[in-house]
Amino acid sequence: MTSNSRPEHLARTLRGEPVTLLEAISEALFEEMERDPSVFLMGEDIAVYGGAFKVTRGFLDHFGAERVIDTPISEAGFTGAAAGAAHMGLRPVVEMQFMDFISPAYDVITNYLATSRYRGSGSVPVVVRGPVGGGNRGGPFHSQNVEMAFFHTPGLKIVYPATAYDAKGLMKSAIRDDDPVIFEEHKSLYRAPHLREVLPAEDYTVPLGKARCAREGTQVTIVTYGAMVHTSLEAAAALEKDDGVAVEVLDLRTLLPLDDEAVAGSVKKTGRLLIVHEDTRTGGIAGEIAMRVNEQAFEWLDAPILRVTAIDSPVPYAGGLEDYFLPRVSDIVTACRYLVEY
Amino acid sequence: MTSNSRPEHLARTLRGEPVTLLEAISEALFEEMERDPSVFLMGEDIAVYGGAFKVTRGFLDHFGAERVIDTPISEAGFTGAAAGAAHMGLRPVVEMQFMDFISPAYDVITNYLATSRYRGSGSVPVVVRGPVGGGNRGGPFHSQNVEMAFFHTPGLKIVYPATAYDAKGLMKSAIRDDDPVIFEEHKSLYRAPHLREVLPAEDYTVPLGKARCAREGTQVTIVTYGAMVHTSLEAAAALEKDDGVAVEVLDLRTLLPLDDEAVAGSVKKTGRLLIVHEDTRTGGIAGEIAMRVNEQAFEWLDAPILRVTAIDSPVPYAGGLEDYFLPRVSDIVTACRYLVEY
Amino acid sequence: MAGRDDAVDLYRALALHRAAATRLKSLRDQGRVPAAIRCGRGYEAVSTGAARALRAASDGSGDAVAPTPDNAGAFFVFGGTPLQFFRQHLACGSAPGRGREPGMCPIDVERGLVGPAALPGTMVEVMAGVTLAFRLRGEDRVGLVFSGEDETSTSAWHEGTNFAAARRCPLIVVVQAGTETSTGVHTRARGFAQKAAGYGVASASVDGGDVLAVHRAVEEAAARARSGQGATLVEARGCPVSRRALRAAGADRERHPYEHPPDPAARFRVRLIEERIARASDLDEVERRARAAVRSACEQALGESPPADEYALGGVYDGDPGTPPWYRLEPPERGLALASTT
Amino acid sequence: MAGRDDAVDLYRALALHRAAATRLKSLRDQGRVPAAIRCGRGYEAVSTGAARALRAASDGSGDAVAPTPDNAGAFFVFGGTPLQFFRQHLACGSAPGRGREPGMCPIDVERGLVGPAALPGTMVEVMAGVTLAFRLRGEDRVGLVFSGEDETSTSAWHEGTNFAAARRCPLIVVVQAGTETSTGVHTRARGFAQKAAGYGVASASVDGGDVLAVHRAVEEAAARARSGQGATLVEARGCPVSRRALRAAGADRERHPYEHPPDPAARFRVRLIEERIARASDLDEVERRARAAVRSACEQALGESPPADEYALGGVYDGDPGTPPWYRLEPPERGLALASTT
Ligand SMILES: Cc1ncc(C[n+]2csc(CCOP(=O)(O)OP(=O)(O)O)c2C)c(N)n1
Ligand SMILES: Cc1ncc(C[n+]2csc(CCOP(=O)(O)OP(=O)(O)O)c2C)c(N)n1
Ligand SMILES: [Mg+2]
Ligand SMILES: [Mg+2]
Repeated sequence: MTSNSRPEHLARTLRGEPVTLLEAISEALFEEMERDPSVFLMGEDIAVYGGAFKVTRGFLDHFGAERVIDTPISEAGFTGAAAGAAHMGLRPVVEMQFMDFISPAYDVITNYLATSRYRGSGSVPVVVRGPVGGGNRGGPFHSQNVEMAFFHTPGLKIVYPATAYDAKGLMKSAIRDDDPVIFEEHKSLYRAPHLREVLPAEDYTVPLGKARCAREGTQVTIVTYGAMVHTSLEAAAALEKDDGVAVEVLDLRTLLPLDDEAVAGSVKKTGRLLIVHEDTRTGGIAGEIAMRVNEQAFEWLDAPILRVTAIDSPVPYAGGLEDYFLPRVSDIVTACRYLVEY
Repeated sequence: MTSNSRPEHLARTLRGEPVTLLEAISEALFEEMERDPSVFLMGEDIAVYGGAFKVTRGFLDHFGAERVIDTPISEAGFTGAAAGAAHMGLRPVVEMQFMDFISPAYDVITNYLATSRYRGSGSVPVVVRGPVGGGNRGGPFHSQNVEMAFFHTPGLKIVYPATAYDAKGLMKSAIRDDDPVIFEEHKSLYRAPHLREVLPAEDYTVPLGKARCAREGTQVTIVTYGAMVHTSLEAAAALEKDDGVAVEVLDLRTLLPLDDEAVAGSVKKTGRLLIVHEDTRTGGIAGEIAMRVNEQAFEWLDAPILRVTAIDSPVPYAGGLEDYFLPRVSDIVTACRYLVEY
Repeated sequence: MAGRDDAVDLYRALALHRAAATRLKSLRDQGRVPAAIRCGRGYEAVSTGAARALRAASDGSGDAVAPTPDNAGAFFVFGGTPLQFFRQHLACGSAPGRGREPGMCPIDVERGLVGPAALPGTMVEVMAGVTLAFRLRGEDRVGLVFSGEDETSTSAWHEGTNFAAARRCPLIVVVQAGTETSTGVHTRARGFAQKAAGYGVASASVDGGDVLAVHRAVEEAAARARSGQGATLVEARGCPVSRRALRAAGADRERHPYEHPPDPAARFRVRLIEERIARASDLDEVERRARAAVRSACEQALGESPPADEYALGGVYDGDPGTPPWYRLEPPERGLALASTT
Repeated sequence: MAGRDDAVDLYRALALHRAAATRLKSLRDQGRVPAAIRCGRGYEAVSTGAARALRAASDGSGDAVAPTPDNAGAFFVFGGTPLQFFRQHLACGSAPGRGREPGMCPIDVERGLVGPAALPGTMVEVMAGVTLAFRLRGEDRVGLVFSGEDETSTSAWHEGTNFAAARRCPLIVVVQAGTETSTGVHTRARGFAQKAAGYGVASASVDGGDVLAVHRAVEEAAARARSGQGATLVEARGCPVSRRALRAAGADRERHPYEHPPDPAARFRVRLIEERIARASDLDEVERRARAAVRSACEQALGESPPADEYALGGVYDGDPGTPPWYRLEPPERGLALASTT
């Protein structure tokens, strides 16, 4: 019951046209479903409606209702079901309508999916994906970053792309990976016009666990990911222009496992490290990175490791409050200046 | 319908007898319930059965079924209900039979309890308490430490006592506190004979957010909490005896908010910091501590900050595996030696 | 529902809900409400009919209700004002929640208004606890929580309802069910009242567009609750169905009431006139006043300022003043350690 | 259940369950099983009756069953051996789960054995997914999950059951309900079959001590599932009640079957003899063989070694070999940075 021709809006790359990050993800899902009949999708309103953000628009018609499944509001139920389907050899990709809604599935993800292999029950190749992040006036329950809810759970992988190219390549790797993967997609990047790019027409993947150098520099290393890659690049450009400071920006791409080598390597070059994350401060990923750099590159540090992050509170709703809550270009500039002058 | 005389087994302190950490907690709960009629208890099998670990033995007879409530297996349901009761002016203390079972309540704790005050809905003075920790052959679902599931959530407090004195005083503070508190009780410490101590007969509290110096020293600081306080003290004694090294051991007592002053103060004195936690490694609390020490006391560091932790895996079941998984005295000794010789 | 005055009072409540909801819809369509919110058109009868069957008070002695953003009528019946309503939706600095959160209302314990929702189902848990508190204190009060139909699929709804049932809490759960998609997509139950037996609670199923039917069912449920017979599940059929749900069910979107929501206020008006309880001109006057009250409240709110940016800070904990991050304060002295971690 | 041979075969399965459960109980009472586990006495009929109504296979083409540790009979019917059973319980290095986890069995996809449980309710979600996979691939297979009665209070049970119902998964949920405490403490439902209507699934309520009644109900449910009519809820009444549940219900613990669990095997034996289907001496021989098989398996397992300590490491991720922490390896060179973070 599935049509053979690829829907027009999912063939941009084939036509050599640039795609947004959202379109890159849609293409990745579509191509993986074509490539591997064991891949299927579940989520709220993803089938007939095409998803709250339209990531799966056109999928139902193409792949049919058996592979594009609308679920009840039961994040735990369908994530647990994904694990069961994975046991039977399928590769489910589960959408959280907003990643904030992953919290009812916290139990099944951390206790069941993450531990299955270790406990002897085999791999559970499930991808849990969805939109994250602030700046969209979504308030406390539609704006969260969820990486730190899962970063402490051995057995999970966490991916958080910043570009269309990476989003497509990482999504393909995540689907093909034999471990459960949490895949975060920043809402503000979904349709950002400046992130449109022409992607390779052929099948490609981006390996999990490898950071990307987004800008080379020699004086300060910024380690970051997601939307903050772009905020950091803006700050780096300003620092170059205004202060002549050469900032290196490392885009982690995968948060778990962390690319220790890339981080330590850059710190050994620059001697100064700023970690930037949009997520709130206490218990954010900056801590683990700081700890590892202590373990691996302490001697190379010429200044304390610092961080620029969101404020320790729920994500507020009103525009001014949310803007105040989030990290800014000027925060990064100030912190880098402090480090360079240290 | 409640009897007036205090049950014999809850009057040890009144009789000047030493109590275990478990008995200290029972006494704290009992005294707070006597002191404040708005305090009440909910949990699985806590009433008639007195709780899986017998923390609330005798409470039902004394306080009646309205204040000692047996619940269905509905951790989310009764934790959410606790929030509702708290809105109405009560002070619920909720028991997780094993703290591992808090995971189904992750959503309501992080999204509702933790955010209520900030969102304008007022304080939610709920205590969620229960047994944590390994070494008891409980396997992956009866041995977890849960601090890092909540450490990243602004609005929560996390308490984790290591002694009977602290357990009682901290529990009283937690109950009287106007914010939601996660209270972790290590199973191995519950009845440990060497932790029995005679407590003050009068009402006392231990303030939240203040660390305790468990052993003074000048050459290395160990920051730790819970059962690892005792493992660290053993290591410190061995180091003193065998190497003549003076190790300072700081017992955090409260993990959130962290006592920055105490940690930075000790590091400024010793110049060397080892963090020891029983919880697994990646994303453990060591990271945040390392980050803060970088921010506040980088210049005082004479060696990298290091950590001794459990291995990054679920908690294995077989005795040998679990022993291998957990941090050991010898691990701490090795790490301290490395730091001292650095 | 006693006499003529009561009926006209009830109409007044319906008209106020209608006017507020209609106004909110235009604000939303104009993009003047930050979040894409529900506006509550079509929920007039269920909201006001249910709320008026309870006892509202303003001194903390009345019943309690947890409205969703669709239940403006219940908010007004319980003493919320149109000004508060628009301030909250528009995230004014003067709003009860001072812009930190979208929706209609934070908690007002004195008035018995419990809101707003976090994730679906949460308020069922919370209201189970609110009504547990009523029981524990022997108060003659009941609580009511409004729920969506698919909300019944959530873990929180289940645990909250079961907890309330098991503890015989005086709780009324109103499930606002649509016509076409109620069953078949997210549940196979033939109707939502069918769920009651599984929890061992009483049930009723009424036309959610008929204010008197809703009123009667809730009145009976409240009487049952007050007499110690516990919780009741009330299914209100024929509530609006969201566009997404419609599409998921494959229903004809264009012709469905959601696009032109049925107007239960108009329906009641016809009845009042037909049964000669009121004259058209009197009801015109009621409507005119409702619209005028709404217009002036809305205009006032639109003229008010947003919260000061720094209000993003603080208030996460009891007594927490909030400290701006160091990089937003005076530049720190060169080469000196930072004083704080924020 | 066709003829004489079938009946004796069924008795063989009951006897094996009985023998294994009895042996496990003595091991537990002797403190030789690390975890305080369930042993399954009293669950003979529900376990074997249900499992034998399904199609077991060993090549991945049969039905699937998720037993709890009480359902040894189902484990054996689906091809698990007494040796695997004791190895797993005793945490032998040779156990299927190699000592990493307590319980009865990890997953065996070929045999359709899906286990073990994580937290209560989880396996309902997982089996919803297992049977979803059957549906998606158009396979003529069904799945069965055993559940406790209070397990029905959990979020996972609800979301899993509702998901299976909504998606018409070929799933049978067997609720093992006690006699005295089934209802009233944790639910007000008059019986667990009452819950079916709320999910829109078929139901049956049978005597859980009557192996033929259980067999018949599950056979019918399986036929329904295979013919596309979706899930069924089977209540098996009269299963053992735990001591804790008994006490919570205020029941007389001493006189209750849990202490002297009813022996459904003995009951079936009487029936076989009375109905002249088998002679006592034949059944004696069946029992003798079951005990002998259990004894020799148990003795073999008791003689085997625990897993090597290092098996605590690795296997958390695909291809993860596991690295010991640095402080357990050769002492790192003085003054040098550590090579890795573990
Ligand atoms: C945990 C969670 N999952 C999903 C959502 C998104 N969501 C909010 S309302 C809603 C639909 C609710 O349907 P129903 O309960 O029928 O209420 P209705 O909107 O029809 O009134 C969804 C999917 C959410 N907010 N939280
Ligand atoms: C989330 C969670 N809560 C509580 C427990 C502890 N627990 C395990 S089984 C059980 C009782 C289960 O009762 P029931 O479902 O009736 O099964 P039975 O033991 O009676 O067979 C409890 C409270 C747990 N393992 N996980
Ligand atoms: Mg709906
Ligand atoms: Mg039971």
